[in-house]
Amino acid sequence: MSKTHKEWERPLKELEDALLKLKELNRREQDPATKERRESQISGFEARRDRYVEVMYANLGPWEKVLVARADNRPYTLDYVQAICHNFVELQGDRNGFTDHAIVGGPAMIDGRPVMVVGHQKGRSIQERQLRNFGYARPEGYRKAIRLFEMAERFRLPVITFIDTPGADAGVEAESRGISEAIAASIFKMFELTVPSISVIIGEGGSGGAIGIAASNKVLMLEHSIYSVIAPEGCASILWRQADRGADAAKALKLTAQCALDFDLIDAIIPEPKGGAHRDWPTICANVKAEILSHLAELDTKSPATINQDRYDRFRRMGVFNDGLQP
Amino acid sequence: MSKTHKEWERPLKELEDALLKLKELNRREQDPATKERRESQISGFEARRDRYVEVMYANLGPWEKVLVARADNRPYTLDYVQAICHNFVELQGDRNGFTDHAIVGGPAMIDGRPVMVVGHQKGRSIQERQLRNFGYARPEGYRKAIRLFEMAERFRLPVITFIDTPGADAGVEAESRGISEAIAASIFKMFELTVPSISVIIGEGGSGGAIGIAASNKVLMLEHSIYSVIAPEGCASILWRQADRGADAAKALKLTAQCALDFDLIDAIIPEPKGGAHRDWPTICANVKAEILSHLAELDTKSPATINQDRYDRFRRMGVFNDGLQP
Amino acid sequence: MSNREPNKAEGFLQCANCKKIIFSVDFEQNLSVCPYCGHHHRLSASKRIEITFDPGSFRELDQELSSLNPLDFPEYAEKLASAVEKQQTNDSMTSGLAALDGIPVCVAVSDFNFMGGSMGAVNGEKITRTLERAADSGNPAIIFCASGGARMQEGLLSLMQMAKTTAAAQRCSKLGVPYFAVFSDPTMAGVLASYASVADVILAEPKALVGFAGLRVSKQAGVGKVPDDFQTAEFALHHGMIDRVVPRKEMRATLIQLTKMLGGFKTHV
Amino acid sequence: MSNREPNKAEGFLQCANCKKIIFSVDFEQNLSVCPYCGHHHRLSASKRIEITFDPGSFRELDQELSSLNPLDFPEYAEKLASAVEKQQTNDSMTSGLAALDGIPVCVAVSDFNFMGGSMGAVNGEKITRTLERAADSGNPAIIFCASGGARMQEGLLSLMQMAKTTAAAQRCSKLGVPYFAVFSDPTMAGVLASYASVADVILAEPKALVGFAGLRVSKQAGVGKVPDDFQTAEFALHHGMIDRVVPRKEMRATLIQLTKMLGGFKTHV
Ligand SMILES: [Zn+2]
Ligand SMILES: [Zn+2]
Repeated sequence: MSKTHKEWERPLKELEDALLKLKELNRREQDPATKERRESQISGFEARRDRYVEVMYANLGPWEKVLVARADNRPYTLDYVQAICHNFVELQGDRNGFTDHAIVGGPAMIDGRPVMVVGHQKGRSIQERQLRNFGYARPEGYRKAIRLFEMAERFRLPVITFIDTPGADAGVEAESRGISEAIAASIFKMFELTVPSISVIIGEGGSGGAIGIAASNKVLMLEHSIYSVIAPEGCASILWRQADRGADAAKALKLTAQCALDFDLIDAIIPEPKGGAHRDWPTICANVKAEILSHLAELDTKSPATINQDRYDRFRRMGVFNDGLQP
Repeated sequence: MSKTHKEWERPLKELEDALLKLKELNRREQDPATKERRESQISGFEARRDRYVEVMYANLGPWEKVLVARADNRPYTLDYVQAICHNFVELQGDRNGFTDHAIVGGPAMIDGRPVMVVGHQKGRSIQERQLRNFGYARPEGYRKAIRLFEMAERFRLPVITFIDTPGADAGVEAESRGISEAIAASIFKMFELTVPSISVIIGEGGSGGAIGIAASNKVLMLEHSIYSVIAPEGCASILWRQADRGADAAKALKLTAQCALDFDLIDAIIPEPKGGAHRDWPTICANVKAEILSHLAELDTKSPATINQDRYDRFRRMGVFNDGLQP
Repeated sequence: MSNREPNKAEGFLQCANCKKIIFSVDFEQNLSVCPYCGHHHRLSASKRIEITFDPGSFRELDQELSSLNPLDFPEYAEKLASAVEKQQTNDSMTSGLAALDGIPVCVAVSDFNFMGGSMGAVNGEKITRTLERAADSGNPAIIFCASGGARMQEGLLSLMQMAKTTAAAQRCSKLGVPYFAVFSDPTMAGVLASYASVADVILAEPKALVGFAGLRVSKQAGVGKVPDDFQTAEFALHHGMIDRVVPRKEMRATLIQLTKMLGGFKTHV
Repeated sequence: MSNREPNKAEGFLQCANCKKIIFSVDFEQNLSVCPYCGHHHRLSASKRIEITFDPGSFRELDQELSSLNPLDFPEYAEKLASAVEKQQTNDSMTSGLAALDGIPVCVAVSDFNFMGGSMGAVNGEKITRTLERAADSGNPAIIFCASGGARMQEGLLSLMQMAKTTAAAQRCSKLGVPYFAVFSDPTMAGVLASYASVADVILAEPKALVGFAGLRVSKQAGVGKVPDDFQTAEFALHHGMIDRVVPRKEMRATLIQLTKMLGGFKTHV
């Protein structure tokens, strides 16, 4: 069982590295015959690579989805914002003494109209990972989100949130500043909104840290993103006292987009390009933008009161249980 | 120039101490003649004490008002709450990670009706002074106040605030958690209210820390309380680089209740018993209660929208300047 | 810290904290609080209802709701069946109507003994119905929390209960209907991070465990020193997260005071 | 830190921070920012208006307002007269209407050179009128702050300006009319603790002094170590109190972006 996306994609990476070398070799090749022969060799390799990608991604198991969802070359929130919005002005601060970079946000224009964007933000370089607290948002991140939601309501901007977090920060400092209260208050605030809200799970939808900014009118999931009540490793460690049985837990937790859709917990799955979002940023960004705009258009037709009531009703329905009415 | 209330009242204290001794002596006295003679001596002393008090408090200068306003045997917020309310349930916390004991608050009943009480709280013992941060409220105190104001609005409770602070905490920690923002946000919140609000300056109304919870429909001042844009010592230190010229600054700043009334900045002066509030808690508490109830009754007749507009208009008028209209 | 259950034997029991022997009768009369050290032992939902609300006023609702195993989660059906059998109830949450010094209130009380009070769909539904009954009737909601968090065996459906219950709390707030939460031991994770923390007034029992993640996780995640009272009600109070720590024997009186003062002005119709 | 005024001499001047010599022409073209160290020197209100708003769009209002000496405060009349004469204006605050990339805005700009930008009744009145004009017209308010705080020579009347101006800001907020504040050097005390801190979006110039009390007072009051960047715009940003630190040459563009995105939906009539 692979532990990381990199590990899981290693055979593919080796193939791609070989391809790259071959291409480089051929670029310098002087002899036309050799060049031509190698060209067809390259084409063969490419076809193999494409088939490989296709097969690998055709039927991703839940654990492989976990790995892909966490891939660090997948587009992050600010990558989407940059690609699908313009005029983004990042606003900062919780106005309470603290600042957090694991949640970012501010007004931006999409398709010529202003929206309020809020999202979890992971980092790629070591420095940025630290700055972003590895995507674990702190209380001040949710309090900043609340401030931006209020601003969106005041100025009638639709809210778009991007979800991508392994979970909220559970450390001693986060606890002492009330991480639970911050998440709860953020969910609470989202239900106050009378402007439309749309959430897109772009990578990891990790438990309370995710739902903290995902209580929206429409919730969309990327094809290979995950959304779970608990990290599979944590679940495995509680259930079987074996954190390395994450794959089994991932299966049990039903954390894929398809399962979420089957249980009617999300509104749509946004298809990813072949080989995953990380293999083709322009395509996934275009897909995400199109989905957002289409749902926005639908929500635009509704009154503020309906927007608020619909959001309530959406979550009100959730939960499968025996209501004791039918025997 | 006396620096403290204790120093200023020392002659009086000596007189009272002598009286006490004399009374104690007479209590044990066996000889009826001596007893009677001493009794009349005591009466004479008492009359002298009463005249002394009367003279001392008849025409308090601004500096003496400062001293009296700061007297540590004056009733503090919780003393008033205890005396004029029942059922007070103190609520705590800013829901943001911090707690402050220099501002207290919670729902209470006055004259059979629920109100929301918020006030600065000083301490008397060394431990309580430290707990209360010597009356210098921290950002979390104002944020707790905001939470209680919101609760008052939600449940339609009139707000009563008691003002008694040398000023807000200006330390490095308070600054880092945004003491300025907290004060501003608290003022802002008070102007949102559509429930009636009444503020009573009971002792020191010290600059921003005071106005932070004093933006009410009605503002009342105790006869010997003070309300000032800056502490007189601070003013003297800036103006003349002599912090010990507080008395001169107190005069220049016009920080007495009478001056505030003359400038139409407060609505009424609550008379103090002879010799100041600290000499007769039951009387001053009764006076305060009566004033609050009378203003509440007046405000009860107004609609929520009028309450809000009246409060705006009240402060909107404040400020003396040449508007350039009359030459 | 963790074990709040006293060791029981015939006629007497042992305090889980100070280990002193207490006569069962004294223990009962003292509301399961140790007379020696003041340790608040956990209460069953029925006991909690009995000592809090007006005698005989409680009317249970929603008891017909029972959990399913929608994810076909390993071992869940068995655990559930065993809890149902042992506790003779369908869920950790008991909900219904009661009166508090004559005032009608909508109540929900969690029992930690039933699967750690975890919040699955039934639990979330009962909380939501309780808050909706409050919003609809204008009568205050009172919820006693005791939970380790979301019920992972119901996966994302459990996580969504955080949103559902918080939405219902927002309805109460919007309508000016008071909602009081009492944190009993323990109030954790998905419950603390949803409906529990958005109550108008939050009370807690002394020393109740109150926190987001298990202590081990918190230590791993943080670099700071762990304070002695970390994740207790007292820690939460000191950090501005709750209004008061209220001893069990004063809880009813405090709730009555609050209900009378904050519940008097119904803005809805 | 404190001296933001460059030393001037004919044709050139000296940066107040790095002490390098700068040609006046370069200095002007660089918006009074040192080309060597990036130090943002203070600007006069007229200069600020010139570099921020559309050319020729500013129309001053309220200039007829002038201060009185209601408390008969020692030396106030003289100080005031001297400031008026020296600065050729009635008050530190200049208010009026302007346009930002064609969008009408209500503006107020403070000039620290006039009695330290202190807020007396005239100052507070101009802020209030600016915010009221925004509330009434639905056009965004933009306020450039530069002040040591309340004007103590007007006593309690000055303190009340904190409430008056904040009330006006609340009106804008209630009506959904955006209000942007820019903290320039310095934004302190009674100004920071009132209308300045309740803006929808708060921008600040690099290294601007931003704080509640003078450094000496803060040190006396606190026990903690004073950080190197204490009471700078960067400190305020790090502590969640402002949205962005924006270099002067990007300020106009940032304000235009914000105005276009947040000012588009007027809820009032
Ligand atoms: Zn014990
Ligand atoms: Zn320089």
